Amino acid sequence: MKLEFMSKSQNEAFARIVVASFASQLDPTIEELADVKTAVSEAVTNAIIHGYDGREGIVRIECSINDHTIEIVVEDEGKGIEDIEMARQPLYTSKPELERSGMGFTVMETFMDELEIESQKDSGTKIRMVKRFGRYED
Amino acid sequence: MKLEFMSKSQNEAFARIVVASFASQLDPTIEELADVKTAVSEAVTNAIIHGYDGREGIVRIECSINDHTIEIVVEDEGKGIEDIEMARQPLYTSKPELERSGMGFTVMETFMDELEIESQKDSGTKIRMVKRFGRYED
Amino acid sequence: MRIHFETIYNNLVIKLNGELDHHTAEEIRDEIDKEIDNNNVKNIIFDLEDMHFMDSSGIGVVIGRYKKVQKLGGQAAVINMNNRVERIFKMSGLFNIVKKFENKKEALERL
Amino acid sequence: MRIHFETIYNNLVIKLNGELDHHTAEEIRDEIDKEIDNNNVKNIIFDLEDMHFMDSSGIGVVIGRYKKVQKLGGQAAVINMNNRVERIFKMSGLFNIVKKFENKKEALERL
Ligand SMILES: Nc1ncnc2c1ncn2[C@@H]1O[C@H](COP(=O)(O)OP(=O)(O)O)[C@@H](O)[C@H]1O
Ligand SMILES: Nc1ncnc2c1ncn2[C@@H]1O[C@H](COP(=O)(O)OP(=O)(O)O)[C@@H](O)[C@H]1O
Repeated sequence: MKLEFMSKSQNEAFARIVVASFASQLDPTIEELADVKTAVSEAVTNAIIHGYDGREGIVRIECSINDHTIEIVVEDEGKGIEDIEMARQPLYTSKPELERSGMGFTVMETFMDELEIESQKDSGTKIRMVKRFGRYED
Repeated sequence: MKLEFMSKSQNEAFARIVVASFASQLDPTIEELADVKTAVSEAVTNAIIHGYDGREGIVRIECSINDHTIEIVVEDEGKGIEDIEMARQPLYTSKPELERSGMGFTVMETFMDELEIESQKDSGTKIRMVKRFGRYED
Repeated sequence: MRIHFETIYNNLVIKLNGELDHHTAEEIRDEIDKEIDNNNVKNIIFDLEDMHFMDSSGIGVVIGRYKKVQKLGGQAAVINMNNRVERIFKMSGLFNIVKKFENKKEALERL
Repeated sequence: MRIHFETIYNNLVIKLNGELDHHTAEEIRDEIDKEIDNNNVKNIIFDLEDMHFMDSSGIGVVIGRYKKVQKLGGQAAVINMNNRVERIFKMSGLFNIVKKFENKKEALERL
């Protein structure tokens, strides 16, 4: 599944709904679904406020399902992250004036099983997350 | 908003949810939202069973909002419609053996304000529908 | 989509719960046919109270089942139908072959 | 997202209803600050019983309000919090500045 939408903050809730209804074919628990929604919300919010800095741009989401695993890629063509190591630190934020907590990446890491960040200054950011739905694990 | 997904019948419900949650920013009535969901369901079902004939393919949906109007385009790259005039006739279906009723286009026409069909044999079909949400009309 | 069956004499009440589209139609068609075959059913009554969505795929399901019971000398009816589904039934001429009743009691009395 | 305010002496109970993300955070921030300013509030209590979703934007909202009442010599608390939100609070160290109580009664007694 691929989804594209404008970088408006109303679309944060929309993105959560779309990914959650796509993921629901894997019959996740309510908790697992909430984990995915939270992580998507973080990545999409970052694209909107950091990537595009409030300007208009396009956010892309790609989801695929394999066995009991969902892979979610959230991409923007915004300003990119200069220091990914630093960005991943809990509590680090470049926008404290917007009351950002700097916990976005930490939340994604906690609620998903894998998190990869690819980013290039001035050309955009790509977040790849994977979650395995556990009730099928043996 | 743009959405792409595989031509699997489970995705009919997914497509309805996505379009409905996108449309909900226009604050439609429950009836209006159900109209849109029904029309989308028809167009997506047609792409899956007629366009791709059960084979795997990609269905694309594009939605845009303008004032109190939603425009929805549903596209496939399937086998196309040879005689659009005939296809639009109520009760006409090329697949009676699948218990199709031939009412899909009639439903779309009834529940939406505009319906346009573009199609080319062997290259695909594009359905464009428009709905104005009425409670704002003066 | 879930289905609940209830047989009352030779009437089969088919209560549909959920969304009836092309995907779920494929799931329930055979299930209904089996139930008709196994229970010596004459008439069928679709109870639509908990059907939250239906598109034109539902028309095909109803017509298909109607044809089946008609061959056995039976009739088809719908109960608890909302306005939206009624509109879809009307535009496809379904009321020429399927009777509409308010509720189960009325359907059982009049079929 | 809807907010319901209740002032009990100099305690402001802020009941959040809906989903708290970056979008809704922007909507409610000023509303809460105005309520604090206009009501001679000392302590604030976030009632999260009907908050169905929160991401890290919610942390910013809580810290921002905490800083505001702290300057006025007040405290911040949360009540009716579910496990998921508790996890987010924990990982960001929020419990160092915000007290957690089971319910409103307990919060009012102990603040
Ligand atoms: N999509 C993005 N584009 C550019 N910068 C980003 C993006 N996502 C995150 N960042 C940078 O990484 C930092 C940390 O992100 P995060 O942990 O989500 O915290 P927060 O969003 O609260 O600042 C951000 O402050 C920002 O500088
Ligand atoms: N996306 C499509 N690709 C190819 N053919 C189509 C498509 N959509 C509709 N058609 C043709 O138009 C006919 C009428 O469509 P419709 O009114 O929706 O009825 P039904 O789906 O019940 O057959 C179909 O039977 C099919 O032959």
